[in-house]
Amino acid sequence: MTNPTSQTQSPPASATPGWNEVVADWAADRRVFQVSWRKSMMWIFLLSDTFVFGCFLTGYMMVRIATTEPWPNVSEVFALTMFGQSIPLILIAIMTFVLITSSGTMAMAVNYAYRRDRVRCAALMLATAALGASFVGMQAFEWTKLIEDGVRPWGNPMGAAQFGASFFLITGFHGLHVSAGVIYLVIVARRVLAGRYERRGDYEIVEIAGLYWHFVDLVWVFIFAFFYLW
Amino acid sequence: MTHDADTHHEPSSFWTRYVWSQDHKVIAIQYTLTAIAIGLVGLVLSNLMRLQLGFPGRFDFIDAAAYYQYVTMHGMIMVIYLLTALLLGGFGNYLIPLMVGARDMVFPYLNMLSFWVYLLAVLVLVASFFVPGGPTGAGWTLYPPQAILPGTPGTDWGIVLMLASLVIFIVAATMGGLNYVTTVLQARTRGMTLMRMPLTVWGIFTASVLALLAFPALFVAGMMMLLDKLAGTSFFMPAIVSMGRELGHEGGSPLLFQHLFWFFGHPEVYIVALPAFGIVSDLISTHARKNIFGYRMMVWAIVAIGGLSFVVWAHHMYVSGMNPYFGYFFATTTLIIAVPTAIKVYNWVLTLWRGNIHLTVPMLFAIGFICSFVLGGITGLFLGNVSVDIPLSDTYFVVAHFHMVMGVAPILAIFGGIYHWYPKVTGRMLDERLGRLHFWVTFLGTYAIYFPMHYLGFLGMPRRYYSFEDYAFIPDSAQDLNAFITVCALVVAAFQFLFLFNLVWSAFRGKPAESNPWGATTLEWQTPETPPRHGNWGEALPVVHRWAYDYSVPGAKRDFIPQTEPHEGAPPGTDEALAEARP
Amino acid sequence: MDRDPGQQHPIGLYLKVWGLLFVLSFFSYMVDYHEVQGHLRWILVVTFMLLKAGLIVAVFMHLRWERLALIAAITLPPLAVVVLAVLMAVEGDYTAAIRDAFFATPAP
Amino acid sequence: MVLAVALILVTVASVLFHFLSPWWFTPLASNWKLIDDTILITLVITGGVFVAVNLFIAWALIRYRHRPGRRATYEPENKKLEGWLTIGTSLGIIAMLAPGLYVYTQMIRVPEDAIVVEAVGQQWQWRFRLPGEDGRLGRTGAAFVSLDNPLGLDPDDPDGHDDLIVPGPDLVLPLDRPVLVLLRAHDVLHNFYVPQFRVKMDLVPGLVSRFWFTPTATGRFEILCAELCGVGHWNMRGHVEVVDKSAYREWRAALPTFGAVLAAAADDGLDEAARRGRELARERGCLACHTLDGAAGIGPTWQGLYGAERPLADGRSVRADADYLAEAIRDPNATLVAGFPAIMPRVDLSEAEVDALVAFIRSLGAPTAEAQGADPMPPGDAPAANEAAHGAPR
Ligand code: HEA
Ligand code: HEA
Ligand code: HEC
Ligand code: CUA
Ligand SMILES: [Cu+2]
Repeated sequence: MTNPTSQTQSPPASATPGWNEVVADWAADRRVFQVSWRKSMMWIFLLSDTFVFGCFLTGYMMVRIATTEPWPNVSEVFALTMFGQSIPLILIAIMTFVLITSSGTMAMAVNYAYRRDRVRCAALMLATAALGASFVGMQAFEWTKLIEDGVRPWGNPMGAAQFGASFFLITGFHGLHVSAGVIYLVIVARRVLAGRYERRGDYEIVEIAGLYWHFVDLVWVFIFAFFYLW
Repeated sequence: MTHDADTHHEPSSFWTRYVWSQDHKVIAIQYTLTAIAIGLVGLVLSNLMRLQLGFPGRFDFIDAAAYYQYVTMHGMIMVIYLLTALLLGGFGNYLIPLMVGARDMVFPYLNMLSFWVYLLAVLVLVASFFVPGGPTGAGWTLYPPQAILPGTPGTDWGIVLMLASLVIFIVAATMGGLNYVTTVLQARTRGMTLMRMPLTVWGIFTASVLALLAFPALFVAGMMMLLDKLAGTSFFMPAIVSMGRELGHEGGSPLLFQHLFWFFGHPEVYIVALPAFGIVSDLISTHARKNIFGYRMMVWAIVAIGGLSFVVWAHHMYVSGMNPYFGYFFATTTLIIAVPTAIKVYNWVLTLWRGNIHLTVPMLFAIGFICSFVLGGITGLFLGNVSVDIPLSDTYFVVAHFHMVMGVAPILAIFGGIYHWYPKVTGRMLDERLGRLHFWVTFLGTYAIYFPMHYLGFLGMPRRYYSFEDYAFIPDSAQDLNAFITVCALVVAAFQFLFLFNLVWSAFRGKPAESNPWGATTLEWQTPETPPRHGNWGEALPVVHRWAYDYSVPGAKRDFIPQTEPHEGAPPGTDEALAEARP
Repeated sequence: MDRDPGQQHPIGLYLKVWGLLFVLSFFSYMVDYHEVQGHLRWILVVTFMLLKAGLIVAVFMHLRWERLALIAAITLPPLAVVVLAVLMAVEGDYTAAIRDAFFATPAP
Repeated sequence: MVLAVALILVTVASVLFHFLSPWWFTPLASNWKLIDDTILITLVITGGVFVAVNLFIAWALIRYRHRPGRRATYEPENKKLEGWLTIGTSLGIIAMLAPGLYVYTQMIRVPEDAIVVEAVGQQWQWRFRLPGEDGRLGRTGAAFVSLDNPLGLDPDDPDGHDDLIVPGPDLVLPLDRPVLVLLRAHDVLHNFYVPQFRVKMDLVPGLVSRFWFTPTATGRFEILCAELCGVGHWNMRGHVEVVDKSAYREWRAALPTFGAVLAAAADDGLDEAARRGRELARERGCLACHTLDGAAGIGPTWQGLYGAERPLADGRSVRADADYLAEAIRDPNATLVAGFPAIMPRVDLSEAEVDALVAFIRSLGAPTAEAQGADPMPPGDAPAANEAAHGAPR
């Protein structure tokens, strides 16, 4: 074995599925998870980020329950008038679909990456990024609309002040995650196209970027349920 | 890969070697020195506070506002910027790769960034001393609404910089923590299973996991408070009349902040305790020449404490006005967490039992740690038991508790650790006589400071009081006791400079150290060079054949067997043989 | 370097999951559109949410094909947040009840 | 070796300190003997462990210290011993927790017949309110707070009109009657703490918290604020006086109702400037530090200030005439009153505003006004001064 830090060790032969396998993994030398350093680090980071969003949502939930002011009717606030009639939450629904779509394209990009299909992989990643960017765009539109309706972090004409505060804070923080993801994806996609990972023979970075992207989508699932559907 | 063995050529220029270094050992030293520097600020602040408490009115420049600023900055600096940074960034950085047999952290560049971001956090913190209005005086717990309303010092700039600095610190801690956790999980050397790791690594590793999961709550609370302050939101602000003026807030919950803060805060106290536990386990085992007693139980205790520490947070809130029924849940979980902690104490003590105890300087500090920790821990049991906490909460009893368990015990562990690993870091020994003097003054001095303080708490003296004059229930003798405590604190603080002197002097003039002066088994003592060079291990990584505690093994020639030494004729099929046989 | 055999799935799988996510999102949207209220609303919203989250984590993030050690390490710690959230819900109710009982809402 | 001796000495000294030191709980003045008992249980158990652990370490240090040729025993683990220790510890824990939770159950179960008192905290003063005839407290809200209504009662809530307002920071309670204390704050967290009663609880803005106890000894007890609430935290003083039933009834009978206070406020006999000064004093936060009723605050009280002889920190002394007051307001720390810290902030005020403030201070009476009787009037005029609390806090 020439290079002892490289990570090509196969899982211990004794491993059987189920909890025995868990025990075997944790008892193994050199590494616990049969994944690379980068991927395990991304997972751990996402775990930490889960706590960030978990605390944000918990805080929002607590102030919402505690305040005695009426909470604005969310589905009306986020209704849009289309084709002459007001459709509740329609923009949010579209945003949700866009984000889910981007998750789908991302998943396929990862798949093509492992098939060494450079062009398709990059194209799908760019599509993901474009969907992400349009999501941020719609969010910006939504912010503008709400601000026009008089919603501010410190109050709003429709009821509890915490509505605006939690809205801007939570969607803002999520929006930042999406924007960062878009940049990340574009950078990785360019490298994929340039063949950098081909030369290294390692497309894992695409999968890691994918993990991050799916996480952003995952967070949105919770925001959608707890903020918009409550 | 981010880096391989072959990319480890020694950096050549001064800048890349000592300043923009990506070597975990250099980063560790940078972290340590920065933490000590800011820790000294905390120390000076504590003495200023003590001057006021011991000799009220004698020092005019300490007015009430300044006092509260000192208290706040003292607490925050000590907990976050000194202990957390020193134990994770300093000890963690230095020891993890060496102890698990890695060439470096898995992401050296991120590791370097972590330090520079930490330094930025410290600078922002220090800057808050110089802004108009001074640093915040809201107490280290930063409870709103008080922290952002007039009537508290530093509500213009101080609190904003404090929160900003915390957010920056969290970024640094996250970058560091990701590295430490991934390195321990994924980058150990051959044969180094988790159950062969030294307890120091276990402690730091678990603390890093806690940091990654607990700091988010502080981050969220900090962001929300920043918005309350700067954007007029009402997360933590109900309708308030402050100084006769009605503020525009409505409906927020001050208790939410407290819950979030302590959801972070309680794991945080274990973030500073667990690494100390680990360090002390290794010091005791090494210097008693005996394997740590009940290694498995020790590991499980660390893990259990780490897990439980997330469900005890509201024991800081028994008198906060929260839902009273929470008291049952949190009192129960809090006292349950004492069981694994007690097991650790027993195992340290039982390691001494039937040992071969060398009272070296690190060992003195380790035993001082046990004594201080036991005292601080059992007073924690008073506070954890909700109905006992109610009379004692917010009195000097609490101050005594947490100084004993956090201000003294981990600091003693750190000192012990520094005396123990200094030879590896610098290649020279610290002066032994100065070390002993330092120990005696620090151990007995802090005991004299904090033991009597419990009784001020029983008496009912509230904490965070600028002055206690004209309170009928406080006898004059309590004032004399306060003066006594102050004198002790001044002496102890003065003797810390002896230690600093020792650190500096020995780096140049100390007795040259052998590569393994204490006869220790763990990997860091088996490096080809002392101090270890970039990449740590020379040509080949070490291979581990045994646990970290083979001291005084019957039949062995020496009273310790390094982890790298193969078993003689391990029977085929055993764990040992497998580890050997694996490619 | 074929270290991740788990990644070799037919594209169809992703399309199917993708479709399922659409359907679930559509259902949760319909809960709102038809103004289902009360417990039923919550049961539906949370069920759809958990299903969607589960699909994303299990298939898109590939957790299903990771080894159990990783799955456990990722899924267990968030339980701490769940404890926090549940207790904060209780605390929020307590606060709201007290406010209702003692505070006057000033005339607008 | 030295360390072993030191540990033994430390242990012995600690135990001796415990028994000999004069610092211990204040004599109990409430029904919470149960709390003292649980503390005692905890103390015995933990004290025993403390002594045992330290002495064991000392013994081990002596018995197993390094001597040439000695070798430690190799014993990785001893499951049986560890098991017993775990069981023992768990039993110790249960022995503390069970009584603790039992007492806690008593603490959160308020007796039916408890009388209700409301304590309101504000930087840095205490105020109290009692329900009137109807036995109900009226609703409150921050929006209602004004000088005439410092407690923020809702004037439109009929329940509140007969509520009794306690002027000043002193509360009187009857002996041997359970009291439920409801706690509320206007601005920041505070904590109602009387060491002799053992129980304490935070006051939280936007919430009403509570605790209960039965006073079991007559006397005058200090109320401390035990939650950091800003620079005045350490000096947020009040008193609870426990008296027998008849004295309590008398005291209670003399309290003004909220309705009466409101009526009195309507004609307060102030001139235009003074009334404006009064509003300003509230708006600009002066009243956070200065009281109007002679009680001690962070700054000197304004009652009886006008025309008084003021001792200054530099040893001089001046008469507080209009010029001096205006100067003291415009440039707060130019002249320091003896015994007070230089913490008064400079507030931007126009000439007219300063004059209004001076006029208001003047309306609060000359130095002799202190001697007036305590007739029920709004705090704006209420001279419910108590001799002891008057004057400098140091
Ligand atoms: C390193 C830091 C550290 C550690 C390890 C601990 C450990 C413990 N702490 Fe402490 N604590 C703090 C730091 C720490 N604490 C700080 C900083 C504060 C104040 C914050 C502030 O308000 O500013 C605080 C405050 C605090 C409070 C809130 C008090 C109040 O504000 O009213 C409580 C209440 O439950 C508490 C409990 C405990 C308990 C039960 C333990 C336990 O883990 C202790 C367990 C240890 C032992 C029990 C001793 C060893 C055991 C034996 C020798 C066996 C014998 C035992 C039996 C027979 C039972 N602590
Ligand atoms: C690790 C944490 C830590 C440490 C070490 C200390 C050390 C000291 N602390 Fe403090 N303290 C806190 C954490 C700590 N404190 C916290 C969290 C609070 C609460 C703040 C709040 O209420 O908001 C507090 C509050 C507090 C109070 C209460 C103030 C009040 O409520 O009004 C007092 C009063 O006496 C006090 C005194 C001291 C003294 C005399 C020392 C020391 O002087 C003791 C003796 C010295 C040592 C044991 C040596 C330590 C060495 C270093 C600190 C740094 C140098 C490091 C190297 C050289 C490696 N501290
Ligand atoms: C943070 C506390 C604080 C606030 C707020 C405050 N003061 Fe003061 N004030 C003090 C203190 C302390 C002193 C005594 C020391 C000194 O003279 O500066 C004082 C002294 C005074 C004096 C001189 C009194 C004497 O006894 O001779 C006057 C008049 C005065 N203040 C008016 C005001 C007015 C008017 C305001 C509001 C616009 C105000 N204060 C706000 C703390 C305060
Ligand atoms: Cu009020 Cu402290
Ligand atoms: Cu705690």
